[in-house]
Amino acid sequence: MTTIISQRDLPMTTLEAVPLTGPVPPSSPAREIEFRDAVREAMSEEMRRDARVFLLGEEVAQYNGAYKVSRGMLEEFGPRRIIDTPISESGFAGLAIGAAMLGLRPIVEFMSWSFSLVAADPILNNAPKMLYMSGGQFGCPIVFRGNDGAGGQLGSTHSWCVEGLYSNVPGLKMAIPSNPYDAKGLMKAAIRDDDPVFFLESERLLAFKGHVPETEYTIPFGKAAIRRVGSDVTIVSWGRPVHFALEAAEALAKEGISCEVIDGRTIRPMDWETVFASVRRTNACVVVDQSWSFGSPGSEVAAQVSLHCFDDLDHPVVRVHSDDVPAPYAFNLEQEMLPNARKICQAVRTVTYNA
Amino acid sequence: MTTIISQRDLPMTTLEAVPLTGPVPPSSPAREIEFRDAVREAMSEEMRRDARVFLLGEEVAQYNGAYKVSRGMLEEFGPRRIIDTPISESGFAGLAIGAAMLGLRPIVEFMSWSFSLVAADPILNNAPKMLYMSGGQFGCPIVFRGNDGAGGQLGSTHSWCVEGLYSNVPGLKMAIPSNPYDAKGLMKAAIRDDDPVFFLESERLLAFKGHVPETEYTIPFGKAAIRRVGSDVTIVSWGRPVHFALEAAEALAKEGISCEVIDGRTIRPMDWETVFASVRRTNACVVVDQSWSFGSPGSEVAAQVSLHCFDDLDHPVVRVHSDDVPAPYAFNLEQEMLPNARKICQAVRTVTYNA
Amino acid sequence: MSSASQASDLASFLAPTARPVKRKDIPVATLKQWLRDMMLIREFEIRCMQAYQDKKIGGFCHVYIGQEAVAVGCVAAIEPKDPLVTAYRDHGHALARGMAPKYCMAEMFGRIGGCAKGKGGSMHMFDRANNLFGGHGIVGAQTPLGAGLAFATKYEDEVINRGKSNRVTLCFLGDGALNQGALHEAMNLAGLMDLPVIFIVENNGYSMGTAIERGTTRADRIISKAAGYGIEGVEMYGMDVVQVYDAMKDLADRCRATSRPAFVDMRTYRYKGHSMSDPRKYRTREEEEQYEAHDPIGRLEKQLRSTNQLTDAEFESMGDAIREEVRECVAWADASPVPGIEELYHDVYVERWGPYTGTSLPSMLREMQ
Amino acid sequence: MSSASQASDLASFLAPTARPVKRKDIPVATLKQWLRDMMLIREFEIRCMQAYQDKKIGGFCHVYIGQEAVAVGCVAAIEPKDPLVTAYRDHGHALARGMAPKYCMAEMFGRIGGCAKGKGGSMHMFDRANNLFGGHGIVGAQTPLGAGLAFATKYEDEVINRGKSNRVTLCFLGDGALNQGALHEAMNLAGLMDLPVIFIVENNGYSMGTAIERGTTRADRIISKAAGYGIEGVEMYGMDVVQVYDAMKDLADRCRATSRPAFVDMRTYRYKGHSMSDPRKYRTREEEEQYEAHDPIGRLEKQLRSTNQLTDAEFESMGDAIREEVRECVAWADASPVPGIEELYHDVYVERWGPYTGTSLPSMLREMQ
Ligand SMILES: Cc1ncc(C[n+]2csc(CCOP(=O)(O)OP(=O)(O)O)c2C)c(N)n1
Ligand SMILES: Cc1ncc(C[n+]2csc(CCOP(=O)(O)OP(=O)(O)O)c2C)c(N)n1
Ligand SMILES: [Mg+2]
Ligand SMILES: [Mg+2]
Repeated sequence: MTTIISQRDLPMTTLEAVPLTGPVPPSSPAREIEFRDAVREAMSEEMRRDARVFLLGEEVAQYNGAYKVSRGMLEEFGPRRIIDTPISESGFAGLAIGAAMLGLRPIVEFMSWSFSLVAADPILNNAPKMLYMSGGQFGCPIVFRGNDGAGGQLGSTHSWCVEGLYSNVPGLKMAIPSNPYDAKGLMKAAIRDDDPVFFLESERLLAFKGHVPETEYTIPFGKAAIRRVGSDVTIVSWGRPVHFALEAAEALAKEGISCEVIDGRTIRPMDWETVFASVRRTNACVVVDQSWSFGSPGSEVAAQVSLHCFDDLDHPVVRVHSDDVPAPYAFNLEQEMLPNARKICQAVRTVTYNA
Repeated sequence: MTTIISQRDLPMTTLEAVPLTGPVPPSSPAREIEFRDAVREAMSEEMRRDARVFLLGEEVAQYNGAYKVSRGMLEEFGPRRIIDTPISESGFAGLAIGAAMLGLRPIVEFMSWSFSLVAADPILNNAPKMLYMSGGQFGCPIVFRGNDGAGGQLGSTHSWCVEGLYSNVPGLKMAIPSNPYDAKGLMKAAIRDDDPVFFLESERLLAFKGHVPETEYTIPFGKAAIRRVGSDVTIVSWGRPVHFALEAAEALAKEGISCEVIDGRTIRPMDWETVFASVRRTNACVVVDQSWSFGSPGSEVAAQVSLHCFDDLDHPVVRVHSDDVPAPYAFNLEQEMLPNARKICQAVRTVTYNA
Repeated sequence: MSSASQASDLASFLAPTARPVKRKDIPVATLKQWLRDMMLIREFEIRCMQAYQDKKIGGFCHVYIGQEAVAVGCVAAIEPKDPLVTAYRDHGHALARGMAPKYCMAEMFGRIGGCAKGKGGSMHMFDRANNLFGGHGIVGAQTPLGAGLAFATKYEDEVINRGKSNRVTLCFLGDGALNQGALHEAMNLAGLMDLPVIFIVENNGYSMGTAIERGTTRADRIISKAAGYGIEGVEMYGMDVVQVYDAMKDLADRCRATSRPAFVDMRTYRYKGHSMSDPRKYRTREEEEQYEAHDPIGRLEKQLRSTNQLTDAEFESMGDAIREEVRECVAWADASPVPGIEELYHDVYVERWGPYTGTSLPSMLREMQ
Repeated sequence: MSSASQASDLASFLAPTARPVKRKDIPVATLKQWLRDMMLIREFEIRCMQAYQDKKIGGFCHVYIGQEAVAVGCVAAIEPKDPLVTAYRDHGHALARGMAPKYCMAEMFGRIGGCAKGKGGSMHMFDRANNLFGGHGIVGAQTPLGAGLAFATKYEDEVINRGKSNRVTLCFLGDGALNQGALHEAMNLAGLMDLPVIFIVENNGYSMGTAIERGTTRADRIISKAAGYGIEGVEMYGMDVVQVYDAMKDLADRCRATSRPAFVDMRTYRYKGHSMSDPRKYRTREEEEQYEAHDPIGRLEKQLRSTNQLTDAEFESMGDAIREEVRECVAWADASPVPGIEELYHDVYVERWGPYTGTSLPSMLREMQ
């Protein structure tokens, strides 16, 4: 039982990537790519850069991913780094966390974030708290990713917006990208991040195409993007509903209402400065958040804007959420439950009534 | 394969209690009782009334409960109704949900709500959604209960305020009582409720004594209590921090600031009417919520008050939460992290600056 | 079971125990009813697949084709009062349990006539009248529920009715669910508490694209997992409804009498993909054909015909009647209206105190305007 | 194992296999070191209990008294580079692994000198320098982590360093954790992926007040659970450090060489209550006394003395030195300052971009004033 030295004198996990040698893949000429391809590119590039990065999850290897996000990765990286798991979310999430503690940088795919509920303890009680509980000794550089929110009529068990639950927890970071460009840049940043990142993709966006440059880039966490500049109201959103907000803004422009649309991109951290600065100009705010309303990221934005822009608001902040009911299967009910452009228009009209 | 009839023509689970015969226990003469005794009285009375009610959880029977809430119940009700379980939260929560679907009315004790994370799927994906997914056929009359929030230096894994996560979910109800009287009345209402109820007790309050009448009563969900009448500011809280709010109100009274203190009692449903009516009189609001701030019940109250009392507020709503960090073990850090009277005073002074 | 090794081990995979079939004395009428039941399920799902292509059915749709003998044989082995719960591949169980096919179809069409008014969908079939406690979408989630149903039957008898428990619960799961912790907690609880529940693993060799031995240890003998909980395990041949019935009847009777759990490794095969979007690249057409030769419907049909208990004409008219019935049920489903928007807010809570309207936009805006 | 049945079955519970002890040729100095190590752990925890009564230690505190041979013997059987992870009853493992007792004590005192600056407490001991990947407070939570540590050692060797894996991971758990699904998922993964991890169940017969057979099926033979995952199970007598070392050395060497998991049913006993507040009403004093007769410290002491390898004087001075060391470590811990309030906001995130201040009151109010 020889004591070595105080563990606290040791540095944190080395931050440098472990370089790999190997062929550089040919760069793709077509640069309008799908969201799923953008996520894959980010993962693949980082895996080429850093041997510590690997991907595991159900059907990610031989099946090419249930949603084809990891298509072809097994071929390039082999079965030691693209790893099929049994249906054991709690087990493989915990396994990945253990591996991260030892210095690897796992990417864990949840086929759907809805299935992460069975892994709530490792992802919430271990990953985001390991650094703190160990007094800074063991970090947990890990990315959890997968489909979040309604797919299309998947019913109540399969349509979770887990941001409504998980964003409450300090120690984790959370990104909810709305387009391929962001998906790639944020995913690369997530993989390089030394903290656990929850990366929420919408199944409804996976086939959405957008420009992604060939040159390498990352997008820092906590920097929102202004998707549309406007003067009458600030619409704050992230992920899939950003598209509904833009659709609404387009429609409202015809009524003479000028909307500024902010895409939060990451909600932990949230870019409060950009949000507040916009509201201070527009004097009105609508929040669009696909999760249930009670105690959600949307409540947080409404509460913070109400606090920090108190003297600037001409009207209280109004929120558009999924209705406060379990997700129904029937097409018409699901459509009615989710945020959409119609509801956003209605909310904007309410807050700009006197504008 | 004979089709019987459309299941939808059948009535819901019968709502009537199944009466039991047996001796009526002698009524206790001392009516200042501890919080834990109040919870036990409620459970025992309901178990005498309704044979369908039973209690299960770790150490609830032979050990009399890790926190002695169920002391003596094994003796009275026997091992068929007071049931010790292995350390299998996911398993026994799911088992109880199955039993509720068949018509029983289980009370599930989580020794700590912190341990409910391993059971997140059954308690969030099954219990609150069964009625909806089955189109009204199978309800889930069940009570989940246990210690919530910081005990005393239990560290990060054992100090969850699960309301920060779970209150987001429709289909469940949630009570967070602050005193023995409420604990008893709300627990009896919870057991009689046909929906899943999350009942959050604070270990720090278990020994707290208060008046509980001998005569039977229940407290409906969704009715807040005004604990102190005041005119300068409305402090909204629930559970343990209500006591800090009252302490702060007492101190502030000496500075000439008059605080109204509202105890929400249940946060799903929340008694918005009482909250809004109070804020409309005081024109200022402070929310005190022990959970982490981001996307919490506290954000919801702040957002809703900001929305519904927009023209009444002289100052933005300010919130007091646990700090946005994992719960530390060290005594001084834990004290600093949690809401307390000092922080509430500071918040009240901020919002009543011009009052 | 990689496709190669599985194909070569076909016989041993499907017929794990060489136990002699002891054929209960089953009336011909019953055998014909089982044939009809299996044919109905198959026809029903063939039309589901079409309706899915036609976009009448949305979401995920997992068909049971190839496994029909399991649901039909197991349900025949129990009584209507016995609770049954299963996973998301649940049309077969719903129909075998007695749900009217039109309610089942309308549910998939997302119509008000569905068994859950269109709120549950393909993966979540519930039928209170027939003691079907749901199809469940989360892999493994139904296994503690199954233990709980058995617990409740026992509790009702012992605490409320003071009688001897005489219900047995069937809890179906896929082989993929073997790897979920929930099952293991459920088995331990069932073993400890002497719960009369039978965990029936419909071992079709794959969970999505993962052959069982790629995801599950001791794939050659999964009953070894039950042994760790002191639970009796039985391997069964799931492609013959009579054998399923025989073996399950024994087991169910035993569990009912002893109030002990059991575990079944029910060897079967799904002929189609995991769901509608699965191209089945993880196995060969050759492998599929070998299993198709074990087809439970063809098997029983052949048996009945070869013993002259079923004539060509009879079989043909049986098929015609079933096709007609399913056609009608599709028409009925299609004619059923979509649920009214107010249904969105019903069944969130038991409405003893009036309807629930939620806390989000509709009610918020309504108030404000 | 109700207290009655356990007491009578004592011999068979503790010595499950009658395998002959084959005593590796262990130098006397090593034996003495092990004796010292066990004595240090015991003395350390006796002082912890006092400090807890004095309210110097808060929260939960679970002492390891009676089980010392397990941690000391197991750690002796592996190399410093091998990862180790355990549950919340972790002081013994931390000290055996090489953590300076003063850091361990200061952690429990909630002081900045603690191994985690006072942020983790008794249940969460981490020691990077000594490859201790934590005590973990959630029952069973450390078991997938243990599989992950083994996965990482293997991955590092196979993918990054292209060498042969030569680390083995020890993952300790209590018998109560046998009933958590996480363990079963972890065992299946370890079995599937050939992970060099040894799950060591410190089977002390109780989880809190629940005797093992009241919570766990096949309590008489828990290695049957590992068999369901194709994992070798070994039963060991955990009250003799030499036997623990012997058996564990063999097993660890084998796992290291084969990169296969293993499972140990390590029979032991905790002399004290589950935590500081447990009156142990669920067992008899008589039962406790029988186990105390197996005391691992007394046993080794007696052995060394009876062979004249330890003199009275030597033993006394050993005890004195240890008592002095622990006294000093208590004094050191008590002299260590409480963490500064700024520590509350450190280590929430890796601070490459400066400190984190959170989103709640302090920063909110700071801004506003
Ligand atoms: C917890 C969880 N993880 C993942 C999924 C996604 N998923 C649905 S079905 C399935 C495969 C299940 O296979 P098996 O249990 O063998 O059933 P089968 O499809 O063969 O009937 C998976 C991975 C899920 N529904 N739940
Ligand atoms: C998931 C979970 N449930 C419950 C608890 C509370 N708890 C802490 S220790 C313990 C008993 C564990 O017994 P065992 O695993 O045998 O370990 P031992 O105390 O004997 O070392 C329980 C129930 C917990 N920490 N985590
Ligand atoms: Mg399968
Ligand atoms: Mg134990």
